[in-house]
Amino acid sequence: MLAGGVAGLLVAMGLMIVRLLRGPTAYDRVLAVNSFGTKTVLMIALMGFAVGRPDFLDVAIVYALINFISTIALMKVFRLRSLAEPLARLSISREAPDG
Amino acid sequence: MSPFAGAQFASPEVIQHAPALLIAAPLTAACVAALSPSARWAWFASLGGALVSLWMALCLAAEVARSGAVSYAVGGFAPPLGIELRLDDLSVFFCLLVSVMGVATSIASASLLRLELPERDHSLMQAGFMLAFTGLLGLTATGDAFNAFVFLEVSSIGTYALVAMGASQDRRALTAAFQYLVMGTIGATLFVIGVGLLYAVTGTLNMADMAERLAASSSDTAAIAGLALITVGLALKAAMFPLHAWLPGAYSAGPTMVVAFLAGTATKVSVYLLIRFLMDVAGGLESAGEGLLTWLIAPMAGIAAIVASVQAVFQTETRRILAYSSIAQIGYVLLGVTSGSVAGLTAALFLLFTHAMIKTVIFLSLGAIDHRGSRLETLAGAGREAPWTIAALALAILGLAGAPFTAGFLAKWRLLGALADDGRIWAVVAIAASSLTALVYCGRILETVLFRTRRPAGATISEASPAALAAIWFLAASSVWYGVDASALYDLARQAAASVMGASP
Amino acid sequence: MAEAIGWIGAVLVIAAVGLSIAGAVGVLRFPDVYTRIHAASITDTGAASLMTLGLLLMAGFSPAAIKLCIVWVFIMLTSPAAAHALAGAAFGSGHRPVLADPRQPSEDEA
Amino acid sequence: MSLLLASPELELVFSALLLTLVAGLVVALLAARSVLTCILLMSAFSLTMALWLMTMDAPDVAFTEASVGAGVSTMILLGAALSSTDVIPSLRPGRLWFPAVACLAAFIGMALIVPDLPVFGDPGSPPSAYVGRLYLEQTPHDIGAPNVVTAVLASYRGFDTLGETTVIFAAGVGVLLLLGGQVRSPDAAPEDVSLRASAGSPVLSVAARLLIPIICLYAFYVLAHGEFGAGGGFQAGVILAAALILHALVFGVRETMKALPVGVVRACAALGVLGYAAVGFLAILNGGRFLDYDALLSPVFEAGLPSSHLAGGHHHWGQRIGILAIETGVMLAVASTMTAIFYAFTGRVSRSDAAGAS
Amino acid sequence: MTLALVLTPYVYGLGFFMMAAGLLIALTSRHLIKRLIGLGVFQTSAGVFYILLSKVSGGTAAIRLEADSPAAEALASRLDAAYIAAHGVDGVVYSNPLPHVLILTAIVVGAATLAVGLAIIVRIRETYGTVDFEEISALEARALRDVREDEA
Repeated sequence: MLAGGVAGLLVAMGLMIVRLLRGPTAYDRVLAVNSFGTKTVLMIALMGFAVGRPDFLDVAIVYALINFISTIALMKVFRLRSLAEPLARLSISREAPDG
Repeated sequence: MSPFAGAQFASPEVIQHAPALLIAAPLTAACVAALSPSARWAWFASLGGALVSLWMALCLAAEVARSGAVSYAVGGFAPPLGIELRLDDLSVFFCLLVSVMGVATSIASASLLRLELPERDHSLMQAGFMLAFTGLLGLTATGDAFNAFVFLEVSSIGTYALVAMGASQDRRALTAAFQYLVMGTIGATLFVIGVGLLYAVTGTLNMADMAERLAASSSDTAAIAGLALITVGLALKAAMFPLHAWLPGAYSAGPTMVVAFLAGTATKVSVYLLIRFLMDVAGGLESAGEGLLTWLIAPMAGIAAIVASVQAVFQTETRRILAYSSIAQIGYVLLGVTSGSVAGLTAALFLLFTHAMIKTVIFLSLGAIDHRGSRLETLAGAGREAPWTIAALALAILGLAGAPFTAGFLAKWRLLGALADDGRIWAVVAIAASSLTALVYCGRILETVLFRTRRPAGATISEASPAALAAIWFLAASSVWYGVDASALYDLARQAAASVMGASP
Repeated sequence: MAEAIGWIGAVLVIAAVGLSIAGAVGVLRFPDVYTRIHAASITDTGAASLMTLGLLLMAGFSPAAIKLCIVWVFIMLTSPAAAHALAGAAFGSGHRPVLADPRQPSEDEA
Repeated sequence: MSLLLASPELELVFSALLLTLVAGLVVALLAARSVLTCILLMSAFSLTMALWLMTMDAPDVAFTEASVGAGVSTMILLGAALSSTDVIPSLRPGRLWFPAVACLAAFIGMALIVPDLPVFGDPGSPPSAYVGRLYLEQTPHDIGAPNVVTAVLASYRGFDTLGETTVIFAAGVGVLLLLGGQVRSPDAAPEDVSLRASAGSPVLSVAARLLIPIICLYAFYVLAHGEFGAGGGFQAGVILAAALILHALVFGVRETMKALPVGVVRACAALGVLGYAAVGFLAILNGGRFLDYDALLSPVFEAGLPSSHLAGGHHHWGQRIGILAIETGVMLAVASTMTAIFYAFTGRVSRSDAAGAS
Repeated sequence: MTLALVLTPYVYGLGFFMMAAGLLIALTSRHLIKRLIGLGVFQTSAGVFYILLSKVSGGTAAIRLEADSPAAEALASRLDAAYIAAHGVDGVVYSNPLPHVLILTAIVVGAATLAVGLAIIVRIRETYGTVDFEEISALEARALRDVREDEA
């Protein structure tokens, strides 16, 4: 039963990779990796129970954090072309249009 | 009888922990060097680390001479559970080689760094140098296959960045360092996959345990594949002939201190690992060990001796000539190793040690006389401005060419003798031809340095600093001494060869 | 009784996986970035909530249950924030959402 | 409950499926034409590899692969990719021919030895039946820590881990040598080229301000929990570094450098490795071998401590304290080295970008 | 057991394929960063090979469980008693922990190599202005030719 769930999540992750490869704009790719990461977190939680070792959830917590941090870094790279400057002043204005 | 028999260098408690202190001392020195605010303190730390490890190496040499192989279970757990530091005659031979070259380089390092790099980088350069030194010492001492991979990486990751720091003098250091990184990492990863295959067959990582279980193991193909991968990986690290492309660039563009230390030790320790795995660990698998040695390494070593020497003749930059000569010398050593006789291996180890001394003297003196420009012409008539340094350089170049009354001559003479006795005439011919071409480029260097006068403008040359001179002359004098009376070093080499060859009759 | 709770948990988990697959299909089929971000983040947080509830029923009172709640809190905190930042960045760099305007072809065909 | 469990065969099938997904990502990587797509694929590759490691019963390795692979490696890859061109020029087919044949020959050569390798999941294979089993049986008596992987990592093969921490420290020294020149002190940090910022969106800074303390606390939990569940010094160090990187990403590298200047970070890296070696030296001074944690506490002191319930009352306090001490040293070394590397990349790139932009 | 016999060549084959692919990218890619990524894949595939050796069918993670805990009983229920007696420790079958320890080291070594390699690439980009391998070798060849010309 849980194994069926794990197989379903695997399919969803495969679809995310298709979006990652096909994504026309860079933000589609960042979205694909972010969603891929969140689905991985769910997969870990589900697999922990399917394998009978529920104490694997520590790994799931780390996934959620790393996924968030790498999504912000990827987005900064595409948007501001630099990792160093503060994001708090993310500009909504329309200068610097780029892919 | 080893020259260290009966020598006593430290109290029994210290000797008991010598294997661990041998590696922990330079590691601590590296951390202290990184923490030290000024370049001077970093130099003192690296000098202290190098001297302590030389002291420990001497203690271990005495201990091994007295009571055979020393085994030290780190963490208090005996193998196969814990990691074992195992030093027999062969390991102690290479331990001494690495620590002697380390002390010499460390003594000369302060002035060499001052000539080439800004003040703020000195403490990190000393830390990187000490980490590479720790890695190489760890490689010679460890008795655990995976631990050897870890120390291989410790020694090489530090050196990639150190070689790249030569960019302040010559921008090609960056591309050379990148090539060195890619090739070195592929070599180390092939080595770890080979160890994985041996682990799959034997189930253990301790080399002595692995040797026993290999002898009894049924599945040979995986073990032979593992040994083959280890051989290719270490051949990449030792710059054996077809896989040597990274060495000339790294040796010609890196900072002098790093290149002098690398030329003396890095490729030599890889040769040690090759001997350890193919003769000691693969002892059981007669076919595999012998097969790889005779059909893979020997022909490549023969080609290396000739082709590398010929390429050295056509180079215009001083350090590139010496880099190709190093590749040829590795070819000679491997011809001796694969000769299959104790005399051959002894001559190879003797040649290895003398070559390490000679190359370190040459690179240290080239760097210490503070000449800008890498081309040979910029050294014309350096003998007048820096008589003492150039005298040592001349002595070493003579040794490199194998002129009589130098250790180089004695080493080649005995190697040719051993190979002739084993009936390997093609190897004798290869070495002889290669030595003749060596006369050509050594003669060219000597002629430029001593007799020629016209030098392109702006190539100023100054005498080396006292500390650098002391280190250079210590090594040059000992290389001459071993030319005259080679008994001490030769006995040490014979003990080392006997301990390995004895293991597999 | 415990068996029944276990089964309800399993059903919730299967529902969560179904929602996740629906979201994935949505991300593939939708015309432009903003609708895809919408599809992805809604279904991710929804599937996470359903999955956590289902597994909680199966885990009962154990350290694993506490960890499950921590995972749920983190996903609730990070996923919407990341989606918001992504949409802001996409908008800031000049991507216009595809409004229901027949004249403007959807991004995929352009 | 057992009805829902996956059968052992199903687990093997799942791990094979996930490995296929990983291999698929490698094929996509072969064909990728833009560096940023490569980095994204590398991030997905690390995540899927970590998932595969979970199905192979290796939670500690999955932990490290996810945090190091998907976390820190992606950061520094992005830092370097920012300064270089994005398009990957394709190789003229003429030059691709020889390496491709060589790699194919290597693949076929390796495939030939597969029949000689132990069967997948075979409990009687030499590795699993010999030393692996010894570790599982000896750990309660020698060390008493439930997590056998941490026991082997920190105590049985503690020398390997010392070498590993030295490798990370060597990488930190190398990167600081190559790129560290300019980021000497906070005021020398790159002046921020900020766009004409209208009302910036506070969502991310609020989320970050909420998350960073939790992540730091979680890092210390992973450090302390290393003996009982998945976790340990490396993972904790990387998570701590990830928290600092998050702070740098959201509030700017200059703010983080004010909190943790490069000099302090570099000193902490050296102190971490020194701490690890100091535990080894302390063991020697107490009469044991290098890194022998049983010798850390004098027997009189240890007798007074309560006995640990798990290992049948046998006193393991020397091992426990030794493992915790070296894991703290490893965490300090790894966290500060990763932070120093992140400073070196971001501090450097924005300067050349600024130079490029003006 | 037939499942294991089918899976064994397939799984090892995937591991060796990743090694060959990683090596191919590391040796042939013209973009220096992609070379390093190929190198990273090659190092990770060495880890895949080790972990493939460690898996014991029906085994669980090497974190010792109390023999009577509910998790241990649930795990034991799906295996027959003889298998557990032969290959289990205190009533629970575990996978081999040693390769996990080794691969923790290999992953950290891979990250360290990547960091140093990327630092060198940033410096190369600043001195040569490009990260394309063939452009760099062309630049160096031309520099060598200039030196020879002004010497003649």
